[in-house]
Amino acid sequence: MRIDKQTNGETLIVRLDGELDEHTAQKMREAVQESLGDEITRLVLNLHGVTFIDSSGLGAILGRFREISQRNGRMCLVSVNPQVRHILELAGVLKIMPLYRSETRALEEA
Amino acid sequence: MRIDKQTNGETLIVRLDGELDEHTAQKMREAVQESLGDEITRLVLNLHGVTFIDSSGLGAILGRFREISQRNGRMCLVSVNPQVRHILELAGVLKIMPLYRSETRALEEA
Amino acid sequence: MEDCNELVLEFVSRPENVAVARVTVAALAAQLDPSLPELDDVRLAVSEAVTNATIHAYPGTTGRVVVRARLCQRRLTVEIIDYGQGIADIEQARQPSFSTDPNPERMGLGFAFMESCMDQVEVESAPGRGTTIRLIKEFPEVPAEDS
Amino acid sequence: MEDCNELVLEFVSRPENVAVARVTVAALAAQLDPSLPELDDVRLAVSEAVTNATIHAYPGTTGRVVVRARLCQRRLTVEIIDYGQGIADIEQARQPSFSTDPNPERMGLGFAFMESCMDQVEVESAPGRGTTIRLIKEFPEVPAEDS
Ligand SMILES: Nc1ncnc2c1ncn2[C@@H]1O[C@H](COP(=O)(O)OP(=O)(O)O)[C@@H](O)[C@H]1O
Ligand SMILES: Nc1ncnc2c1ncn2[C@@H]1O[C@H](COP(=O)(O)OP(=O)(O)O)[C@@H](O)[C@H]1O
Repeated sequence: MRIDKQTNGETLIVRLDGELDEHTAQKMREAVQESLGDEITRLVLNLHGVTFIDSSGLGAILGRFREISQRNGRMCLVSVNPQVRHILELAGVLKIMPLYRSETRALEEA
Repeated sequence: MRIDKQTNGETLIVRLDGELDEHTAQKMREAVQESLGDEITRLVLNLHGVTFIDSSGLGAILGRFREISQRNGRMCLVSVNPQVRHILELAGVLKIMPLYRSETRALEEA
Repeated sequence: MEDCNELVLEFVSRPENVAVARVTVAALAAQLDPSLPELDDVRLAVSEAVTNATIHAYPGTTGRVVVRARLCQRRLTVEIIDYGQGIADIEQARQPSFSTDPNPERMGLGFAFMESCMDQVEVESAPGRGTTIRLIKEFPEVPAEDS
Repeated sequence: MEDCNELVLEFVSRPENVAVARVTVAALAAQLDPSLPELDDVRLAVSEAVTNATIHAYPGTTGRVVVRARLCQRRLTVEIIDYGQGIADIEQARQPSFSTDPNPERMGLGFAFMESCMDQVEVESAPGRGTTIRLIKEFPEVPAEDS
């Protein structure tokens, strides 16, 4: 798993590359925690490079959603591949988090 | 391994997709044999989709070269990925068979 | 067993090995020329079962995990075996959203995902006697192609 | 052995299983975040050794192949074990272009490729007593990254 991060004022953008399972979810968790300063109120999780997700990956995404919601922040997802989209839908994640096609879209609308 | 074949007069174009090893080399061998009618004097082997090759794959390529040479025909290769190129170079294959960037180039020049 | 192709993979229950098990079984299943969604189903089901053997079977420690995968005609059978603490109430464990793990990020969806991906999911387990998960999937015949 | 990660893969010597072995060992090696050429080296060396166990070890029949792969720090050790006919003259077998197979498409480059891909290649074999190939490769430390 490759994890890229970028902070823009109140927005933290996290880009993931690889497979999101128990092992890499742990890395994602740590990477987000590390950069989630008090000023951050918006988390954009770009899943463009994620080729696989299971329930552990799902749990890590929902965990970040819970965390940012607790501080009254928002979270959205960007551009997911078919396998990932299928799992997010199955678990109802897309009902609680908006999904955008691109980061630009996410930054404009979220 | 996916194998596509196309016959153009005296030219047989074979396009491979996947990994060329002992198992798939056997399939390639059979597929070429099947289409190598007496009229064929030129074999264009497109390796664009080949992501891996080992000595068994190499043997199958050289075997086709030997076969087409015996009937005074020619053979060339098209567009190989870095791993494949490295192996072809290591084994000296590129000294005996021309390599082209595209099928169009191969058909013009070979 | 006439024309079956079987493999056995053995490893230690570490999170980083879940990906290895997933990839190995997917490579075996690939011999059937499955569709991409079918292959994704196999990956997901194996991932869930091996993750369970990794996080639930040996609390506070690690142990051996065995994955036995078999292709017979167009049927894939995968057994994920651990020698850990076992499951006391299997019916309850299989319920969607049920998890014994207090961690709120543990979704309790492992078994639900296995069931949605495979044709059959069998669980053999008893407290102190380890767990065997058997996943079965049929791959319908596809029209013959040059491959 | 303190912090090693080991796996064992067992399968039948069929040509279609060479890809499974290659992919499994590559997935283990991927835990070191290797470069693409390093990973290609591992794939090729494993492919050659497992192909040999498939075509040379059990002439006219099939048999068991065991692949044992171990990561210790940044060293990968892969043993490819068969219980087949063994090699009478190991030194001769390792010579580039040497093959006992009359098939002209058999290149005799298997050992040469293993050696060009790995830091060390050890062969243990005797007629009638099977063959063990040990492949060893070190992965130099890379600058730390977010991964
Ligand atoms: N291999 C196993 N060993 C012991 N307990 C298990 C095993 N697999 C599953 N379980 C039990 O079944 C429960 C439900 O599993 P699952 O549906 O995968 O959800 P989750 O893994 O998120 O808890 C687990 O919380 C655990 O108590
Ligand atoms: N596992 C094995 N069992 C028996 N003989 C083997 C084995 N591996 C290699 N050999 C012998 O060593 C020779 C050289 O092997 P190699 O360099 O891989 O070339 P090739 O496989 O093309 O013959 C083989 O022809 C064979 O006689």
